[in-house]
Amino acid sequence: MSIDVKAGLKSQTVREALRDAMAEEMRRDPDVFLMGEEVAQYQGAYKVSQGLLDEFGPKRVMDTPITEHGFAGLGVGAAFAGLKPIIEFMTFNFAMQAIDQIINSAAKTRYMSGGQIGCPIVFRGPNGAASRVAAQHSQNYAAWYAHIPGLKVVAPYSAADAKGLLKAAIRDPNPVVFLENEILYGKTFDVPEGDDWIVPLGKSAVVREGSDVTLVAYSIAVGQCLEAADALAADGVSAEVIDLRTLRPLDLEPVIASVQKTNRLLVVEEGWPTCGISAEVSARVTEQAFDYLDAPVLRVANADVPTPYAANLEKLWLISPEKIITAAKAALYRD
Amino acid sequence: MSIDVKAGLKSQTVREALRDAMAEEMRRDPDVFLMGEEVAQYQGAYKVSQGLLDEFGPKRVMDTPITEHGFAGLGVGAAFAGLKPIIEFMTFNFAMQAIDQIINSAAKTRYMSGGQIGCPIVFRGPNGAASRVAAQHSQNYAAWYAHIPGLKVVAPYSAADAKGLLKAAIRDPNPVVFLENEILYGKTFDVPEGDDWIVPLGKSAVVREGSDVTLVAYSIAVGQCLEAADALAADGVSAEVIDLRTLRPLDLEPVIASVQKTNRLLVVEEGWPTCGISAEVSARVTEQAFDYLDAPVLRVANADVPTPYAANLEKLWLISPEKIITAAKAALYRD
Amino acid sequence: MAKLATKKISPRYRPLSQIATATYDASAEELKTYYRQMLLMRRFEEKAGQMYGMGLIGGFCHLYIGQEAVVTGIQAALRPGDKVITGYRDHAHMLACGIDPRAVMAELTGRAGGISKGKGGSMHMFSVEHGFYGGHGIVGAQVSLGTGIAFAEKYRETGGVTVAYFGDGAANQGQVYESFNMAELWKLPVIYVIENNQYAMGTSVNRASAEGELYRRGESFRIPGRQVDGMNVLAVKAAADEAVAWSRGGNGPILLEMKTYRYRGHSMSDPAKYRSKEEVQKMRAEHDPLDQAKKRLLDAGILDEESLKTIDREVKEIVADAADFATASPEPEPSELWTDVYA
Amino acid sequence: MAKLATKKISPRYRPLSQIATATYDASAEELKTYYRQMLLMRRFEEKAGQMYGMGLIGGFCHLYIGQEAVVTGIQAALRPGDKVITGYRDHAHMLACGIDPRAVMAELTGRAGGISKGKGGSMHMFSVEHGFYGGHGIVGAQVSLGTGIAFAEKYRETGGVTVAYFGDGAANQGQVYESFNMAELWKLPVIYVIENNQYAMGTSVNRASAEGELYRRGESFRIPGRQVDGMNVLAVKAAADEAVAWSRGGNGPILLEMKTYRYRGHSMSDPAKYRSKEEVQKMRAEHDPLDQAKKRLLDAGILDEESLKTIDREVKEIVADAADFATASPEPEPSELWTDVYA
Ligand SMILES: Cc1ncc(C[n+]2csc(CCOP(=O)(O)OP(=O)(O)O)c2C)c(N)n1
Ligand SMILES: Cc1ncc(C[n+]2csc(CCOP(=O)(O)OP(=O)(O)O)c2C)c(N)n1
Ligand SMILES: [Mg+2]
Ligand SMILES: [Mg+2]
Repeated sequence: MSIDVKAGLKSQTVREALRDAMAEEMRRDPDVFLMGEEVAQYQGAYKVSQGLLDEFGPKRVMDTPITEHGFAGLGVGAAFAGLKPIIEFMTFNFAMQAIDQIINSAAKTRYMSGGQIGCPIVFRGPNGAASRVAAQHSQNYAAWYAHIPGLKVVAPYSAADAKGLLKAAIRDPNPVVFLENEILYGKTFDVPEGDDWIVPLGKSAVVREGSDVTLVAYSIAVGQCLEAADALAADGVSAEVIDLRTLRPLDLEPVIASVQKTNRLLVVEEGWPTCGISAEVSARVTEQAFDYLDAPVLRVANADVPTPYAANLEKLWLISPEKIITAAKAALYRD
Repeated sequence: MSIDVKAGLKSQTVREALRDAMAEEMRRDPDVFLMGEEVAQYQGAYKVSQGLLDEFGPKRVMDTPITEHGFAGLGVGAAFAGLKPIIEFMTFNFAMQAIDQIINSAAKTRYMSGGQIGCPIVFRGPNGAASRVAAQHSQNYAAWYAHIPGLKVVAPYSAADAKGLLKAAIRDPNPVVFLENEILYGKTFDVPEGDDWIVPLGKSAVVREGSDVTLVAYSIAVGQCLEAADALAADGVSAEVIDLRTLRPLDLEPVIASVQKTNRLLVVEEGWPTCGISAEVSARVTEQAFDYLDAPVLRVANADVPTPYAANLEKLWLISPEKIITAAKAALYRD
Repeated sequence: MAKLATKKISPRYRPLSQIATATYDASAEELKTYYRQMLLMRRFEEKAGQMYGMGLIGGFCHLYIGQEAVVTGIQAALRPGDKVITGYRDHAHMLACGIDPRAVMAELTGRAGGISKGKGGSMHMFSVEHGFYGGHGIVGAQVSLGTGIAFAEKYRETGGVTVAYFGDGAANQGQVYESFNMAELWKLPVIYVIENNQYAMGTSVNRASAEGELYRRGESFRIPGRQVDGMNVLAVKAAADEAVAWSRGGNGPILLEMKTYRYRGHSMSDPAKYRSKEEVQKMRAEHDPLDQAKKRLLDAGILDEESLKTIDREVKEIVADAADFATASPEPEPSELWTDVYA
Repeated sequence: MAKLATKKISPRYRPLSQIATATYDASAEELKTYYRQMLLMRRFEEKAGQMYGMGLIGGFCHLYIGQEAVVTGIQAALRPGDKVITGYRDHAHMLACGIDPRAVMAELTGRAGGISKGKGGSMHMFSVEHGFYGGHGIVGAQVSLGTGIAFAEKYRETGGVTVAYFGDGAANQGQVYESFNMAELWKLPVIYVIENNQYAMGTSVNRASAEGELYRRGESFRIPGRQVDGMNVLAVKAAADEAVAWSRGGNGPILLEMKTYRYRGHSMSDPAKYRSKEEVQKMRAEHDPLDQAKKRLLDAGILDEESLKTIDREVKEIVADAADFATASPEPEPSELWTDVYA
């Protein structure tokens, strides 16, 4: 993988990596603070802010009432005034309450003010499906936010990326929507040691090289593509896997380069297909690399229905390595 | 055009057509009522509800406080209980305040209740850019809503479609997001007379036949495609124009059929490109008609920046017949 | 700077917010029914907790243990046709509405026999037949929705009232105040019941609320409020009777703050470290709604220990049967993935 | 049904909401400044109206005529470094903050010389230099944003206060109450000024508000409120002084309801048929803020008719110059379409 190891590596969960990213940036810059429901005394509903209240105190790690619209707006106002808020949504489903402030205030004000007012804020929290939490708690908002100029949108897979990208997001002078994944929180990866590990926003990465078909994904779907790639390899198919990492701005250079090599592309997302990230990647690659495609770009996404609760239906609803393998073979015109 | 003239035709603005649709459905069904800001005494901020208070009284035509979240939620609750609300948003920009109720309550509850609770509601109002109203009042939400299973999404161009589709939407047992366009309100079209003119949801329509290139659009962009088609014709290019009309479910049959004939497709929308309707159409057509495409599907959309206020910048930001013509020629590999 | 003279506001109608002290004078039969109801809720929830522990229930599961008097007392004041809506902590509300415990438990296990066919789960259950409109996972959403149901009742002139339950945490959400304003402006027959169990997840009410006396949260919109001992089913019933009479009488909304307590964590995954064991123990020992009702039944000689045991056994059987059903019921057909998206 | 006994709430601290009756005892110099300020706003807005009629201004344009005393009196109570935020009816607020009328007018015409380089227009203007944070088109959004600016002031211990202006219509938005709660809970130095001009577009305050006495809208969150004669700049100044002292003193938020009136339609495209000509005429005749100030200046012998004319001429010149600038300034460079999206 593409970790550029200057320091040593340590094994960390995504949860710890995110916490360290915040802690390091809060140490570095007194204007950075964390605000959200249960982020302080409870240490985060998903324990992502473990230890931060202890270290930084209640002024910089603040529990809010359950008022997403209000505290998101408050955060944006504080960012207009020069602070650097990290606003945690317990999950991004609840950010719908606050989305007007994210779009109309955070994303658009720099433009509307002719560059006078910046909004250095990070909105973060889990996005997409957790396990068995049904329709109102499982939505993937990646496509919605990626639709909006003025926002940057990040959705990491590995712990190293989670840490490096969150640090970059906190330092970024623009509003960043940082989409985490609850199921990944407990997953362990190698992470470079030290507090200078930054992953620049706006760069996708080849996470596995291959020559027969390109699999493009972000967030949890990357892991499923890697699993699928293993299985495909056993079947004689060499799949290249690309992690988009940042969804706005979208860096398709490695994708185009890959397609020029493999001539076949599959885009995978744990979310609904219609007007999704996968649609955008498909449309852009078709526009930019039409002559290199030996097959239509295919998409693997969740079933286009609300998330069911029942275990068997949820499984049918979600993407899976099996579905990716099937689609990859279709792209290769192999049954 | 495809109006199936049973009765005579009358000339009507889109504004009048929408008003008539509501009036006719309210006459027909006492459970239908209209609620929103300024819809009653003021006759609608854009005068779409002209005369309705007089005819139906304050019980069925209700002015609300400026509380989109609350009255949208109230409308959804009333629909759960069996009424058929029409909720007007003064513009869809303000529906962001209410979007949680539209998505999490209106769109998902039928599924979550195993079919027990329906939500026969229409959310309507102008969407997209009006003239010179800048970034917070000009957003096109078509792609966001079309992303969501459980919703139907409609965006008519002509007055006949506006009327027939709104009547169908009001009768539909599902939540319908009905996206109008402020600039089209004053535009005049032929509309069939009588109160039985219904246009079924989920059917796109060929509005101009042609053989060299297919232009697909919805809402105000349809008019611009028709203008562009005229100019292209003068230049010897025969363009077929298709109006999607309903964005969810998306009826791509006529588009595929057209592409099989023209082998070139341009998708046009007055909105941001990323993860837009145009991305979805491009991805699907590529999936389904790859072998018929002689050129990549191209998109014409607004510039990917917030809406500027200045007259010259706004013009540069928006789509135009000129931009469509240029792209159509690119699709044809002409100059 | 000139000294600012002020004058008191001119006298005019202001709703009275009060602490309710009355208790309902229940008949022997009524008291027995309340007790039995509350016991059913308690045992049902205990069983649900066990089944969650066994992996038969997934996702979130929010138990109501400790709060049983609230929903029991309120429901006793309603009449058929009245409507109820609440949040995700909804199992007991459904039992109070008379919904089959089997269908509720089978929804928790995500089976075809569940009331939402297994598609909604713990947080998303409905029974139009029983006037129960959910079961909603978004904190505060049910307040606007419930206001809309009340709107429909008024529109149709049914004479029905709607009860919208929500928590102390939910009481801070903006849409609650938007709803308050419309409900009072249009005199909608809605009863807002704040189940103030003193915590929203790990946040105690005073850490989240500038005005912790939540019955006053309607004052800025002229909605009268009452603070009620929500651990005493007879106090709840008395306040509910008043509220129902008020709302059904065309006076518009009214707000009941139920002071109550949940014994368990917020959901099954919450170890509830934000409060002391002693705090919980004290509540259980001194205010438990079942203990209070039981004592009253015994003291009044309505039931003896023997008949209490009979009730206990009957209730346990109902719950065991529901659990059996919920375990045996098959998963939904795979084709169900695609149904109920549109009518 | 058992009769419900009630007891009155236990006595404890409750914020006092009052009708403010004091007026500020202004010096001759101050009074002259206020008058001149208000006149500048009036003439500026009249000119903007004309230029809209000529097609030089596009989109929405909301004039402030009639409400000048509010922003003038409030601003007089602030000190450098304090912050201001408001909605789309923002031209006068900018002039009050001392922002160059040229830059404001050129923004209205969408020119490169506009304060937002022509990219924001009437509703979206800002000047960090002058502590003016917009200019926001979404009704109510500025209330949360302003609360956040106050949060930053407290975080940085600047001693500054933030004024968040909003309308009677905006006062119903849910995020306002979410903000109230946090502001009081965290004692943020924010002054909420409701400019109650009695209409939200075509809806009179009583058709939209269950509690039409808007200064009471903070009571449910323990925020004190004052109702003020917003047509009298000295009444406004007196109330503003009190509010600033309260907030700067660490007591948290306070709410000022300014009873005021707009003479023009909601925006340039509103014929304002929802009220009678007489209503408007009566307001202008009996309560006009400029007339009141002028009368006071004359009565006190601070100015005579002649010096008033001089002021009038000077103000007209400033406005004419701004209009000239706004007409002559070029449109933004086409390349500006793509700038200022990201830093
Ligand atoms: C809009 C929204 N924000 C946050 C959540 C996550 N959440 C679920 S329950 C809850 C606490 C609610 O507390 P309260 O209203 O007091 O009800 P209780 O759980 O005590 O019954 C939170 C924060 C949510 N479901 N919806
Ligand atoms: C969220 C939102 N809803 C609706 C609108 C449309 N709108 C603009 S101004 C206005 C009326 C506001 O009235 P008020 O708050 O009294 O302020 P005033 O115009 O009187 O200054 C409305 C409904 C909007 N801009 N934003
Ligand atoms: Mg609670
Ligand atoms: Mg107003």
